[in-house]
Amino acid sequence: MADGATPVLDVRGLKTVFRTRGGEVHAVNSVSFHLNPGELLGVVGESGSGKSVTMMSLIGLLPSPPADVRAGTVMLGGRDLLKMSADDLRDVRGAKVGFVFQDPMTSLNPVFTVGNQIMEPLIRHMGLNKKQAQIRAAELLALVGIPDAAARLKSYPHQFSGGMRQRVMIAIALACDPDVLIADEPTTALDVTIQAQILELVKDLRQKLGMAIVWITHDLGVIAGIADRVMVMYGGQVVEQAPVRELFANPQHPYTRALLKTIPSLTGEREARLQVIEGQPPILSGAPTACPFRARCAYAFARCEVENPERRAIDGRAVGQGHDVACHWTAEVAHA
Amino acid sequence: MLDASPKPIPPLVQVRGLKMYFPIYTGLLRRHTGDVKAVDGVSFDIMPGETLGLVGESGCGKSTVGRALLRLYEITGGNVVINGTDIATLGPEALRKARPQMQMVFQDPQASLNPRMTLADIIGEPLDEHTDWNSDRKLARVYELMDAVGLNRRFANRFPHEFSGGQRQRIGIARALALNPRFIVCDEPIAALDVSIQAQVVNLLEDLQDKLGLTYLFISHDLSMVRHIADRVAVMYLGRIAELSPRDALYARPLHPYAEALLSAVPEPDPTLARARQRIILQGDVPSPANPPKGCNFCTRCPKAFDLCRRVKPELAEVEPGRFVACHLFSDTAAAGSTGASEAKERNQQGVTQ
Amino acid sequence: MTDISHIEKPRSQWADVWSQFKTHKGAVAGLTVFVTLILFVTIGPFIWTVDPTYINPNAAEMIRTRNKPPSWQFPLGTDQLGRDMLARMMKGGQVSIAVGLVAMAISILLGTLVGVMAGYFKRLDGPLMRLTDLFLALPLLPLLLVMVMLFRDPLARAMGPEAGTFLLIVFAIGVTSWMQAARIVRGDVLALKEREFVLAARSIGTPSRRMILRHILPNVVSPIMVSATLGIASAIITESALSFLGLGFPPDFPTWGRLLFDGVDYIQQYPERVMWPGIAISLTVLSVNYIGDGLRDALDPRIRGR
Amino acid sequence: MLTFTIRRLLMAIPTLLFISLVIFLLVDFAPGSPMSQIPLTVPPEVRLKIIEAMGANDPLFVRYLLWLKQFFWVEPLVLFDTLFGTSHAHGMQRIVSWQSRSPVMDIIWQRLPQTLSVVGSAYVIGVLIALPIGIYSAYRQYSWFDQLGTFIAMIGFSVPTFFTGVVLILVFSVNLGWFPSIYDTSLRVTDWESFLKQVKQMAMPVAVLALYNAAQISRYMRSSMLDNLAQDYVRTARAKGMAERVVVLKHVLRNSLIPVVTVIALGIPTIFGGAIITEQVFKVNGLGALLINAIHGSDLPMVQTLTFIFAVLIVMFNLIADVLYGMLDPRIRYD
Amino acid sequence: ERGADGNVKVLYSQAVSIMNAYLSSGTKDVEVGSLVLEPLAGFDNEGNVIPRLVTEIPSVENGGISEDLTTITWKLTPGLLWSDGTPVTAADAVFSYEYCTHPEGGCAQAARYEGIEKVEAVDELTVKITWTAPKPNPFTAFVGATSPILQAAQFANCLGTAAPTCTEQNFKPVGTGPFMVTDFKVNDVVELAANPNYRDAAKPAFATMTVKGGGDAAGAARAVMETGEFDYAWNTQINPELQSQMEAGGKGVFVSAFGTLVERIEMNLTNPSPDLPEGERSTAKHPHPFLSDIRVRQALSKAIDRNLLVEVGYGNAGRATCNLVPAPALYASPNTDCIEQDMEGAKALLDEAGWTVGANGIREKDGKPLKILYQTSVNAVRQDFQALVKGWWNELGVDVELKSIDGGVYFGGDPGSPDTFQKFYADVEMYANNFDGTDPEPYLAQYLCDKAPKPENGWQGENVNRFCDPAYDAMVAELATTRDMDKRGEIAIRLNEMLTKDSYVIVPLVDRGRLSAHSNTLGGVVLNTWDSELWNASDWFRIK
Ligand SMILES: Nc1ncnc2c1ncn2[C@@H]1O[C@H](COP(=O)(O)OP(=O)(O)OP(=O)(O)O)[C@@H](O)[C@H]1O
Ligand SMILES: Nc1ncnc2c1ncn2[C@@H]1O[C@H](COP(=O)(O)OP(=O)(O)OP(=O)(O)O)[C@@H](O)[C@H]1O
Ligand SMILES: [Mg+2]
Ligand SMILES: [Mg+2]
Repeated sequence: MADGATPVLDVRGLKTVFRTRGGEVHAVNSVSFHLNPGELLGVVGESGSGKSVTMMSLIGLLPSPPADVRAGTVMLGGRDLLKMSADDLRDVRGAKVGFVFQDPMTSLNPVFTVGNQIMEPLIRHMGLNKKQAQIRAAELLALVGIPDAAARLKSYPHQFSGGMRQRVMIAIALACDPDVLIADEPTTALDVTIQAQILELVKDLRQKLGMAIVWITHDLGVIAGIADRVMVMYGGQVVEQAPVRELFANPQHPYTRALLKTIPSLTGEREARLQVIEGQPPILSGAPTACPFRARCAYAFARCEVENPERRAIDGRAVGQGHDVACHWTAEVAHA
Repeated sequence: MLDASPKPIPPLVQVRGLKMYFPIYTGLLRRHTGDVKAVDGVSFDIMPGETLGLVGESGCGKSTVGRALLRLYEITGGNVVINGTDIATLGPEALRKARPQMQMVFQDPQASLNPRMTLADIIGEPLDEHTDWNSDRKLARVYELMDAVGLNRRFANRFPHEFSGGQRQRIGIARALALNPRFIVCDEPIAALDVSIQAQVVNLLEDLQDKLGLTYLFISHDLSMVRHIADRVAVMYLGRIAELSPRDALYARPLHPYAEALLSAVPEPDPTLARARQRIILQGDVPSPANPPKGCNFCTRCPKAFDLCRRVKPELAEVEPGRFVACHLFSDTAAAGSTGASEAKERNQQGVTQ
Repeated sequence: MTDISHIEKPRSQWADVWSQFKTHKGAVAGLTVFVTLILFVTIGPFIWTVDPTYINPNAAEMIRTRNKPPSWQFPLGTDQLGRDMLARMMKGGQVSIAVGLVAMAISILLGTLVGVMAGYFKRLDGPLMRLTDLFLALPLLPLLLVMVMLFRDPLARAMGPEAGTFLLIVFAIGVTSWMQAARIVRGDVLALKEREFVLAARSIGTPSRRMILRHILPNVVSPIMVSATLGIASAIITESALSFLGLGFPPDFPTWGRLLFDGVDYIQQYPERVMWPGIAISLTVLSVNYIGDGLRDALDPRIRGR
Repeated sequence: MLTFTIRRLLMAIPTLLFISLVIFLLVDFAPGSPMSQIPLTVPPEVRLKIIEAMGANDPLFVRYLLWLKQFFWVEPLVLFDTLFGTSHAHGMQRIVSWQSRSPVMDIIWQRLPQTLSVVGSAYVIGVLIALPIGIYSAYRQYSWFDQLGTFIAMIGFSVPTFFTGVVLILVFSVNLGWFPSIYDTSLRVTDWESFLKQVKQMAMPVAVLALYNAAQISRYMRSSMLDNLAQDYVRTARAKGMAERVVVLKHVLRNSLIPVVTVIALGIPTIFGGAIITEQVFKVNGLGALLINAIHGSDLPMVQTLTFIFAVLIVMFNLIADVLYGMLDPRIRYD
Repeated sequence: ERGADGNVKVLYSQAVSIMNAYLSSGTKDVEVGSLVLEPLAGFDNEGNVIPRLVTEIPSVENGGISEDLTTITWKLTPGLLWSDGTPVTAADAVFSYEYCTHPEGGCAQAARYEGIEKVEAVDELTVKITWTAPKPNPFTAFVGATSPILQAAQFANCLGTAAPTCTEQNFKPVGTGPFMVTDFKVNDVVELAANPNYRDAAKPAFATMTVKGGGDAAGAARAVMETGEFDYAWNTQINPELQSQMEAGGKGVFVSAFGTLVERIEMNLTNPSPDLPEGERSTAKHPHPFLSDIRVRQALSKAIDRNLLVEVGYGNAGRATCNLVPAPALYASPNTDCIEQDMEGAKALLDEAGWTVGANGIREKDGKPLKILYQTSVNAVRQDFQALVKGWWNELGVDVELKSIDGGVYFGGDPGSPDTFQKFYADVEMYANNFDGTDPEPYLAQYLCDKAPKPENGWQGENVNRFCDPAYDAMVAELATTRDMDKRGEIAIRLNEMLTKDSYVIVPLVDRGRLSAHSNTLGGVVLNTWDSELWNASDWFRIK
């Protein structure tokens, strides 16, 4: 987490476009971020803001066509994932980068046993034989907190509850001790008690395994509970980035502010009305020439219409290291 | 029920001993060998204009309660009186006639809209069913409804997939409002939406309640949202109500151990507080509703369970004014609560009048 | 928002479907070919006014015009009795396309009806599926013979021999070919029935009839479309088999299937005689297939507009 | 699963009895008589005698009950006798064909080998070609391979076998002389040479039928693959770093095969139905030819027995398809 | 030398279902059966009776036939053996008679034994048949492939109802013919081997014979003429052009011969209108509205160009004819007046009959259009004929509707079906018929008044036109008792003309020959239309 440490994952200027019949959709626009060893980076943002697409672009999981990763570098362990051959990339997936997908219900193959699915990457990447893989798979399943793990290896996904399936997904992602774990809204579909179980589990695992994690969610409560650093996305771009306490204490971007206000609190005063962000999410067709949030922004002014704001550090440290934001208003008006 | 006023207004919705079993058939002759006891004896009232929150773990029977209330399922037992008519026993045609006063907003806005119908068709469908208006008048009403839920009239020709999740949920709400219902079951209307859109939908529901005097059953597992919208909250566990309390009382001091665990599991959107929070993490999995444990449903996971819990099923009883709990921890305090008795009496009365 | 006048009224869905359909290259090509074929068989006879059953009564003349290769006088040649192949192809196409379309429609209608009923009403499922088994097991030929025996004369009397035969044939083909569609549709309906929007419609009080029409049917068009495309091909071929059994149109009445069948006898001497009907049938099937593809996409609002 | 199977089997009995009755009524009701193939030179009195001797004049229900008894009691006994050398069925009347005056079952047994070898191998080959084609065209949807596949499948579907068969004969038998145009059913495969001969004579009928089968099944395979390729678990498999081969041929294929296998299973009864036209074109004389001949000759016992066996197979394979579905897809439980 | 030429392969487009001609009269069964089972005497290709198992043909001159024509005595060749080595005796012949005339046996050839009072074995080798009445043509029983001799020993237990259960016997009969069955696959293939006990030690030249069945005429012709897989193909009725093209290939030849098969149009003399109540349609109750007028019938006949029909449909295997009985010469009328097409004459006849051309070119009378329903069975040639005839009749101003019916239904005689040729629910219909052997008497007797199919007799009967002329009936009776051959010929010719030239009730079109194909390497083939086509298979040999 220290500033000087080399990040395990460093993404620069990532651009992903979908070619569709109705024209191009610029889902990810010049997204840059990094992930330090052992760190948990929370990613929040409206639905459709490009969180999932960004992460899937990193390791080439988007189907092409229609997706096209146009530009950027993704450095992992000194190599650029985007320039790798398909075969090399396959060696990275699952081994160096683990991925937990948004929907636990459909992300497991229904016709293979859970054990089989956990063993696959073990055999592929770690060169274990079947026996060893089985033992290891049982360990992993136990690790994610499924009781009687060895016996449950023979179960099929549909025999597990949603929470258990999500834990199986996590076990698969963890199988080869990856350097980076990308978890895409792993708890959105689950109810609070199970979500709580998984959050506990992740905390535990981080302590035990020390891996770096990217955690996508739109539940700010979850972010507050587990993230070290937060990245806020809007309209295919990173609009703000800061350590977690800093972000909650001192949100800069109008979208972040609005977002934080929308959450009803469990404690404290009960508002008469919830805050909302009025207006529609932006349509991501064409390369952005203006701030994507301008139409819904209470502070928007002329410049927002003509220029897409750059990310800019506001605490003196380099962009990406401390607190930075992409907003003309914070840059010009609020700090003028 | 909340305030003991001298002349109590009758509740709009009265549910007594609602049971919904999904039968399990096995064997050579498809004999009926068991039931999924999705809802197993649930009773509550909802006052006109009130919002009752219904929370609980996934699979505990929340949706089933909601659907059984509207007779989308043929219920196994108990009765449901809405605005004076017993929904559970109506014939098909009478039921159809009764539909307009009770409507539902569904859990998954995408799934509950027919992908091949336009917005105007979807919102207009109830009108087609229950009115003989001409198309202009229907269209006018559709536009009116769209205005009411904040959908641009230009969207009338669009298909569901062309909307964002929040907008889709608005379509669902507009459809539910079309016939001026008095009572709406909102089955997790916000679960599938992101935060800012959740807020929009909740605000909309509240506005409509103010304007039209609606009564809601608000099903959710988002406890902070329930706190925001509900007047009273029922906590369900495995087909039964564990606790039914006024909102503030519940959030301030949950009585049932399950309610307590549930509340503690809600993530706190404040990093400082979040780290300091002590969560009660429940162990084990939810038992199968086909084979619920003997005694208290919650005894297998309850941190405070004792011997009695594994033997005797606790009944829902009023332990404090307006607070009902089904837990042996409180049984001595409210051995035979007055409300429990009155409930029983009411049930009898209904039995007579029917 | 009081001023609604400038807001367009809900548009007809078909305009949307059409505009989407137009963007599907294969579908447009298919439609073009299909329309051309239709024009060929309907408008064609008005331009090329030769009688398809005309045989020169003068024996010497007739002998000279038998089995002619394509020429200016006979653009597609003549058959063994000196009948003009072009005229026969046009006349035959009218029948074949009509039989193909109508028989397919009947079989799809029946299949969909049975499939939807079986899938939607639990009580009907068992009986209807057994019925499907029964129809699959029934020997087709006796069934057709019985139908012809029972209905040919009454129909012919009621509607005239040609219309009667047409009705009988399309009905016979339809009644014996719906089973596949029924099975597929049933499977889809079973899944659809569990979808939430069906429940939503129930909560509004939609009765079963409208539930099926409005919510179930539009969502099973895709498998129906596939069966329909395949159905046209088999209907055209089956028609020729029927006339071969004497169950079809009067024997001098050309249809593509029969021209193909008759042509096979002459395949060695005059291969073009099988080519014309063969190409026509294949073109019809292919074009319908592509139209079906396009229509399926166009009918699906989720794909539309993308 | 076992109870499910047994229950379905029990339920199949009344169904099949009903089907047999319907078939019987239908075949009996159909116009045409066993006399149609007797030359017109035979005078009517003699015809009447012949019909009486066949028993074709008995009341309908007597004939039906007799058939039931023969099918469900006598024929199994005969089978038992031949297997174990006993003679329980001695003196009992078997189901006898009106055309050839010989036991229907014997003829069916005689026909089975050629039908199974020709139509059966055409089915197997059709499936074997169809699967890879379907898989690849789905994997490369809208590629030229896929387009070509669609084109050929549609042509294969729309061109009738009486045409393709004759074309093959003209090309390969008449012009090239590679294959015989007439199937020799008495050929016994005893050595390499006769095996080669067998392969040669099967080549053309099998090709014709396989094309037709492949056209259909490849369509099913393709659409099933397309459905599954878009599923989330495919992405999971890729995210695990699995090779494309594994992703497609293990994860996707296994799921896609579930519906296709049932389609294939449901198609198997049609093998026993034979391929009427192809059998005729190549003179294979399998069950298809037997049935059509019997129908033309109004050979009621033969038609009834063949059709009923066919019905049994349909009901059985329906069940097998369901059971297979349950076995292949762990999510489906029948109890 | 017997067995020297190896295997010969014969293709029948209809497959053989049984070897016993008594249980099936299907031509294919009778013919292939004749390779094994033989009658006492047969017919040669000119229709003469030739001895097979007997020493000579009985006649009045040689005393074999009694003067009063009531008995005929056959003398078996001494020393004849069955293929199993046992001797052939007169008892076998007697048994064969009993077999076929058993009341419950359903013998398909019972007609061959009609009018027999008794058959007795005078001694081991002498068979004597006694007729109930004088029999001018005694060559029905035991003559020709349709009444062969069965081995009494083999079929002893197969009498009456047991007949169909004798599968083994019916499939592999013991016979006296040149071949015996080694393997029999129903409706598929018959494998035969030379009979070791055949009476001519040098024959047959082939050691084995394969008779394959199935397919169609074109395929059969192709297998002989183009691919050379088979040596002989039966009934290769294909279009004349294809015939010549195949023949040009040089692998084989088509052979044809003419018998008595005549393709004809039959006129319905009763009203088939569907408006009549069921049970009265096509019955004598209602005469045909216009076909009962001979001028109409004659006009229809005149409009037909029979030579063209032959050219289109049969080529060398057909010839135009105006007669119902085209052969043998003794019985064939010289009448040829219909051969020439006479369109003008036909029109004149219709004009004369009061049928005037109406507005749309269709003739009418009393406001009723002249509309004909013309039915036949499904068959490519017949459909071409229908089209051609329709063209000519249209030219006359007659509206024609064509109908084709599946052969199984058309010829099936199912009284429940409206589409049988006997019911004749049409104005005119077309089919071909012939007679067995050389004597047309029973054939001509088909047109007696009481042989008309009607509801009372379950629509059975051969007089499908419902022709009824007392003079005709009287003359048939006369024929039955006439012994003098020339006189018989005269009467037969009269009868034939009464049906055709005089009344146009039957409009003969084409005298259809048999057309078969054999490869150039097969020698000794002589086509015979009076008996089995394979009648001289014992003489076939391989041309090296
Ligand atoms: N296959 C595709 N074709 C076209 N557009 C796509 C496709 N997949 C995603 N998009 C678009 O890319 C944008 C980003 O989507 P993404 O899934 O990354 O959102 P997200 O931030 O993960 O949202 P959520 O919170 O709902 O998961 C969206 O506008 C979406 O419409
Ligand atoms: N149609 C049905 N047949 C059989 N069992 C059913 C059916 N519908 C629901 N159940 C069972 O009833 C129980 C309660 O289901 P219900 O949908 O009411 O849960 P829920 O509380 O709404 O959960 P969630 O929060 O996941 O929506 C579950 O165990 C479920 O499996
Ligand atoms: Mg996402
Ligand atoms: Mg629910």
